[in-house]
Amino acid sequence: MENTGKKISRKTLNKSFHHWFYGHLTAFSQEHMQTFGYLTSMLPIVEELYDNKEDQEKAMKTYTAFFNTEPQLGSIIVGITASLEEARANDGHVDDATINGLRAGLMGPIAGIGDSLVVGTLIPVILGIALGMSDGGSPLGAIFYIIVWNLLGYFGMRFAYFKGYELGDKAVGILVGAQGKAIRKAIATVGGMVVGGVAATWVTVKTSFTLRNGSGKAYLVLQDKLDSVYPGLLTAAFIVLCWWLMAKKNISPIKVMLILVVVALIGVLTGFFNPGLKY
Amino acid sequence: MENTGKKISRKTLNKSFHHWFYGHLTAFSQEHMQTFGYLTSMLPIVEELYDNKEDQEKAMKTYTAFFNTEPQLGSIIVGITASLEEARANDGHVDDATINGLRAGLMGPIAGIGDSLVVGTLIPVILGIALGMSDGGSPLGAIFYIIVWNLLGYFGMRFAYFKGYELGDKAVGILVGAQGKAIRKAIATVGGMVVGGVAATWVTVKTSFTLRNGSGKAYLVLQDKLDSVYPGLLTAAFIVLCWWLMAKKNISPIKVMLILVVVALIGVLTGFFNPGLKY
Amino acid sequence: MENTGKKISRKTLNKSFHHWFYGHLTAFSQEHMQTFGYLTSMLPIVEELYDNKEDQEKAMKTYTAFFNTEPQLGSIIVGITASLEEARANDGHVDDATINGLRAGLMGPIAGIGDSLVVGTLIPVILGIALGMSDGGSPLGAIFYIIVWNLLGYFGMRFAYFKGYELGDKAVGILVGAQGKAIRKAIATVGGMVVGGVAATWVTVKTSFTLRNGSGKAYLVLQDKLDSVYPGLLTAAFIVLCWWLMAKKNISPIKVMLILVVVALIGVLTGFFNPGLKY
Amino acid sequence: MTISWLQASILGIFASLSSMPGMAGSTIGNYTLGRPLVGGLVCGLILGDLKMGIAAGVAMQLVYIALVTPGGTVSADVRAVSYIGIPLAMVAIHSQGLAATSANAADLAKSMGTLVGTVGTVLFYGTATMNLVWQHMGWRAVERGEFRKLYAVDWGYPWISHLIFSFIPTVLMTHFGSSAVQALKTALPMDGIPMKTLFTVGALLPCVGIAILLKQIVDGPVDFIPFFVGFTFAASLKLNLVSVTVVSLIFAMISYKLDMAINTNRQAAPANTGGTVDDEEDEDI
Amino acid sequence: MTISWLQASILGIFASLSSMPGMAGSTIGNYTLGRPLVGGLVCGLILGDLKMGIAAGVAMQLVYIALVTPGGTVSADVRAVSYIGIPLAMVAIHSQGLAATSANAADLAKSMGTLVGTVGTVLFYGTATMNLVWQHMGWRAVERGEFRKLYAVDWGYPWISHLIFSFIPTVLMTHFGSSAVQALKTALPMDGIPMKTLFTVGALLPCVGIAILLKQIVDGPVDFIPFFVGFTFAASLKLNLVSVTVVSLIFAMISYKLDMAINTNRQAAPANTGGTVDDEEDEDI
Amino acid sequence: MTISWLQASILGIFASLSSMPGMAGSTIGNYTLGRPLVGGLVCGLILGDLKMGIAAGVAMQLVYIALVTPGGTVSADVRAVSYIGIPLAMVAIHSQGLAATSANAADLAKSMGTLVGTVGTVLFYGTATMNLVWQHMGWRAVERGEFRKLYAVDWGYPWISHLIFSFIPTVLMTHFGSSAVQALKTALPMDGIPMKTLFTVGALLPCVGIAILLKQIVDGPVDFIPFFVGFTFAASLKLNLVSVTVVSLIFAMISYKLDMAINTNRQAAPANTGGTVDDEEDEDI
Ligand SMILES: OC[C@H]1O[C@H](O)[C@@H](O)[C@@H](O)[C@@H]1O
Ligand SMILES: OC[C@H]1O[C@H](O)[C@@H](O)[C@@H](O)[C@@H]1O
Ligand SMILES: OC[C@H]1O[C@H](O)[C@@H](O)[C@@H](O)[C@@H]1O
Repeated sequence: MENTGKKISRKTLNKSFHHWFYGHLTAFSQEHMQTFGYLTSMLPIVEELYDNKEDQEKAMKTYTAFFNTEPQLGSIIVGITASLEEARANDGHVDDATINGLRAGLMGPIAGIGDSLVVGTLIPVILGIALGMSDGGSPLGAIFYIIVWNLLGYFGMRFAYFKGYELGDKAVGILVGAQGKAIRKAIATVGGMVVGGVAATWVTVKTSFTLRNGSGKAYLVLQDKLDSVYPGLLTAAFIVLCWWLMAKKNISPIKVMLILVVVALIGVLTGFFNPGLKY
Repeated sequence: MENTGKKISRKTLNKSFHHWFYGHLTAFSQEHMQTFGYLTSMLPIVEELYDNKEDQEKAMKTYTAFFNTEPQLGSIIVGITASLEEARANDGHVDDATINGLRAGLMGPIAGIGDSLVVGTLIPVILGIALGMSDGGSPLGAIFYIIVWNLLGYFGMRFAYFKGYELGDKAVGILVGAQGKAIRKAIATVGGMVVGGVAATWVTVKTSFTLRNGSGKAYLVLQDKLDSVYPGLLTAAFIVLCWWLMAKKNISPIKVMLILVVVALIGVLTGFFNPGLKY
Repeated sequence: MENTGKKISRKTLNKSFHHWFYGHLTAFSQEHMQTFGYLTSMLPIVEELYDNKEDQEKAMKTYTAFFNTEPQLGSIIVGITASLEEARANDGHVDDATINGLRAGLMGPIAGIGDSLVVGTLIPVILGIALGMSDGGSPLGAIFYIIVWNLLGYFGMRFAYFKGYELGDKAVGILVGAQGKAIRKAIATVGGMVVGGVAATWVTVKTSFTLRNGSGKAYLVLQDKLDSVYPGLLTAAFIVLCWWLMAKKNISPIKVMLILVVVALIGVLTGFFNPGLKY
Repeated sequence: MTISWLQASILGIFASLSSMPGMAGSTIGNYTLGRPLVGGLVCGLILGDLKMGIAAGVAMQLVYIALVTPGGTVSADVRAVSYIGIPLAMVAIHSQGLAATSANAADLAKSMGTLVGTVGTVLFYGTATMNLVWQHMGWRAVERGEFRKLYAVDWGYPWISHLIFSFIPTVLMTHFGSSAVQALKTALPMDGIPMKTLFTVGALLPCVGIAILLKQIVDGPVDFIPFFVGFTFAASLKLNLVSVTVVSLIFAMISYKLDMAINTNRQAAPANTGGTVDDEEDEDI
Repeated sequence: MTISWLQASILGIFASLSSMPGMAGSTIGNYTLGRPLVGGLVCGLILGDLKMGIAAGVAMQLVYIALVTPGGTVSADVRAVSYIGIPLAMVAIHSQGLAATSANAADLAKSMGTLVGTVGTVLFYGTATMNLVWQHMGWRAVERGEFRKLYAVDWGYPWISHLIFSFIPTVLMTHFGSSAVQALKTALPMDGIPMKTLFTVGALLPCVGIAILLKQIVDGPVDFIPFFVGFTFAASLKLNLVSVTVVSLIFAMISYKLDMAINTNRQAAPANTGGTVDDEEDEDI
Repeated sequence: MTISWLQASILGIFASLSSMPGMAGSTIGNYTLGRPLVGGLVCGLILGDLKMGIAAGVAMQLVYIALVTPGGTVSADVRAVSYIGIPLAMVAIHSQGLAATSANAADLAKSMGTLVGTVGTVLFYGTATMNLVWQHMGWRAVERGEFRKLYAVDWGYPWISHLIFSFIPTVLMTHFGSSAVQALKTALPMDGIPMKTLFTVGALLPCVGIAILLKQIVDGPVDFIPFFVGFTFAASLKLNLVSVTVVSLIFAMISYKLDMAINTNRQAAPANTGGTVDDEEDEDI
């Protein structure tokens, strides 16, 4: 690897970004979630930076490690590695382990932030507004959502990618340095509160358990009692239960879901749950 | 206070629990709701832990602060302080302010939970079942209620008390650790906010002062004006007044109460206060 | 600014007070409610404290920021700044930002209290008594009101002003001490939040844009949609827009106002704005 | 059917045991004996007509099934409902010759319950107010270190309050019948000065309790801040106590981290005392 | 009864003094002369029928007794009520031969008051809008350091606004009677472009004032946070200003302790500058 | 209304594009085409009843509005909801003659959506599992340095997975399902155990999604605090999500400044480790 002042062309960066924009999840498996999306995204860059087949192979090997993050915000990671790869091509100071340490270190927090703030908040908010425009079967809302979200999504990802490329090493400083840690914790605070808000706003677990006297008047509506203790108590309890099963008892999400099916069935049979819907 | 590894005997704990079980509300007044119940409950413990009269007095002083919660569930708080008192007798790391901060911080939410779930839900449920057994004047329902509720009540409170004692032990570990002071301050924050909430929820001072025009329509309802400045203004003002009289003017609570009686009388005579009740 | 132990003379303070007493609202506009009253009130003080023209200009600049409060009770704020200005003339420890943070932090709550208690309660009470004296067209009531209210108003405001001046002195001690900077930042926090509250309470920008279906039923009320995104969105947006034009685009307030006039006209013509008033 | 002095006295004892602050502890007293269903059983046994007692108790229990008394706020007094209301209802039902379990009997019982239930709140406030006397004795005992006297204060003396506000009213009213209830209402009208003052004092007194608590928590003006923020959350935003506690946790967390930050710092600079943050300073703002 | 040009002119002067932003200061002007009760006295004296003036004033005062104008939000204009409404009411009562203190007279007065009260809000917005011109002159004076001109701006020039929006309308309307009021309403309909724009501008202008304040408080995006949190508390949670202030105190307390912690720290590590927290960094996030 | 082979095939293509791992990339695919609101528009266009499509989409969107799939954990499959559920719901609504925007139609749509949504998770796991085959081919290409083959692996071969797990099931179910739909209503009444359970599961499943999210954020009990404060703001105070976010910013700001203060401090006292604040401690409270 010679230090020849190589620079990735704008065209190639664009190509790399679009590969990521399109292909980050297309070949998803439970085993190697976004690895192939990452590989196809780095390929144009590696091909441009290294003429030598061997060097190419060495570079590509770096990106065969498991990768998964929230794809929208995650563009910044791809941008960062683009610039690190460029640096490696020039003087070789950056090595394999550094790049992968970085990827591994970033993909977790960025998945947490992205899933909470992009998929868990931004999209529901836009959808919420759009739903308000769909009264009487109007297509306005859907069109609004398609336009607004895709503009935000495309240009947001683009911005993140190129910001990552620009900042490169510096981005790492910001994201994982001393200040970075403080920023991530600050963002995690927002994430935590917003996810709490999302849970209270969009998730609703209610019991239909009611005691009636002889003349049919309800003298105990359990749901009201529970809400008078803490509004949304049942919802919060079920979420914490699921968290506990998965985080503390190491039960897989699939099994937790099956448990919920059983809980639902028992609840329905005992009259604890009753969606009360009609055709 | 010497560090002699003192431990409250099972017998004394039992005594303390039964004092609470029986006497939590017997000497109730609007001013010091459950304080005397608490004092009699802590007395056996304090007597066992401290031989020295002076130490006993110091310990008992802690429990002279206002206390009120839902008594059933509240047993857990008494249990916790039992174990904190034990820790204080041993090494003196736990102090007055911490114990009272904890009591203040816990009494609010536990009253909220207990009133809703024990008194507002559990009892009506058992009563509801019992009512169903009382058809045609059968004594079965009443007997059922007496047995089921008292078993649940007695053993539930017992369980809560001893659970609290256990938890207190763990709490002590945290409270006296390296971060102890920081945690104690954190507890004081919770205590302060909860007492504020308690004041706004349980205490209601309202004026009935109203100005009416010739045709009897009220054109100035003072209470509404005050609430538009700050909701609960009068309540907050009276509490701060009492605090100021006692803390800054060194007036004893008894005298403050007498002052309030005079204030009430004058207020009633001038039409400032009027509970507006009817038989 | 030299440290010469300057002190505002009693005569000048009196002058300053009377300027405020008379002129707080005379030049009122929707844009700069009481700012000019404040400026004329501070002018005698600034002229006495600083001989140097430059220093005068620097000092006066502080009071060009938007100001509005309930004028009677608000005298206290003017008194406080009088004494802060004095302190600034002496050692320069008090700065611009602190004075404005304080003014911003105080004007909100004092407006709330004053509007409710002075204008909403005290005046109606005196008026109520006066009305009772006006039976059969008697001038007694009106004369009673004129005398009582003006005495209360004049001496009350005077008291508030000089009380503020006194308090300010104490405040200065705190503001310039070792913890001064931390306190000033704390005041800025209050100031920021109160200004937010003031904006949401006093400023209301609403759109009347509505889409109706054939039968005249509104199926899209834009204002409701915007509020469901974030209550007060339009108000906040206009404020941020004005801030951006002035702070980032360096457009003078006058031009911003002209822009708003144009915006209003276009808005009215297009049906975006409609105050919807009637005689 | 008439109620003898003996029967009336037994009812009076049950009234003392079952009231809110009653002499049997809330579990056995207020929450068991105080419930009209149980009161019906007891009254039925005392007056010798179990079936009618139960039936009247059931009718009244339905009205008060969800009775909660948060913070000592008593909207209806169960001692009066169960041990004045039920007996009087039984007498009335009997004298009108209604069937014990008929709907008419139930309605009569319910209206009697409501009548005495509100009258009873006077008894509640009376008891609680008189207890102040014993509490006063208690404080002096605490001051002097005579702790054993606390047992008398908590378990003994309040019987005197109940003699006056539970036993005697119950005995008189059940023995002399509903005319006695009426007499009480005329003697102590709710819109008279004494009753108005009693209830106003009842509303003001909790301020003292809270203030005593504040005295322990508040040192300087800054310590009032959490109190007022909590007050605002509950009073202006109508947050309940559990929600207030949840919100307070984030401030507790911040306080903890802050103090840890200051701590470490102090350890790092033990010699540097001028201008450092310490607790005294915190509280002097 | 007719109103001469002289009488009308005196009424016009009182209208100028008593309006919201009036020329007599709010204590003497708006809150004294502006109250219909006082207006009745004044009008009675001017028109020579004290009793009728007071009676009409009393009637109108009852309607507007709790008038508050928070943040310059004027729902009814007292200059119009007191110095156009009362005189016109007196003329009408007189011409209909009603007794001064009769109920019919009072009703007539009230309806006249309501009519001109809302018309008057136009006068309020007119005055306030025209004052922008003098304020503009004021800002130029401030820029040039000609501070003495501020007195003219605050005390003198606004008379011109009042000449146009208080004096002339009052003179014309009281002299020519209620037909003139009607004429104004037809000339400037509330649903016409000019009035709509005037009121819309009135609603938009406070944004500039707040924005100027923000300019002084806000340096970077982070400084917007307290502003928006305060905004949210007031707009979404409907907290009033006092409550917002109370809640803000806990954040102020945290801010204070935080800065003290950072401070001490900085003193403890004076040499260690690389990577330490300092204000610049705080604000650059 | 029936669904032709052609219509069914177009639906199948959209199902392939919009599923989680879908062929249109997550921005355009899963997050746009996969949302039931957009699915409603598309199905409405394909089946020629735009209004009914949108109405059904809106009803289903409300159920799945907070759908997050962290780490590929899919609690409900949008391809099935949007491109099997909506078409079948439309057929059912049509055949029962319900008005497109009626409440009954919406409930019917929801039941159809929940039914296929949970069943559809099977399709997701099928697709992802089959992709292992192509990935296996990919690894061999990498080993051999034939990097260009990666494009086929990432962009091409997965179509085969979708042919089997998205296209074919969609085509078959929408084409043949229409006749079966009729039977559904009778076979599975809304007040029967299966439907009730299904809907209850639908309400419970989002808890899993949120919990998975929490697992990423929460390490110790203290990390639950922001979550519960946010929950309280939304549940007790009815703050909407934007307002919750605004309020959370001030806590984020405090957290940032706090961590920076702690940081600096740690640098200032590198040797002093006993009793210093560090993250481990923070999280162990
Ligand atoms: O609200 C807490 C608590 O307050 C008082 O002590 C009594 O009214 C109890 O019944 C109640 O449970
Ligand atoms: O609300 C504060 C203040 O705002 C404006 O200055 C006027 O409307 C005053 O009457 C009011 O007191
Ligand atoms: O959690 C990170 C990430 O994991 C997988 O890649 C998918 O489920 C994405 O939707 C998600 O954003």
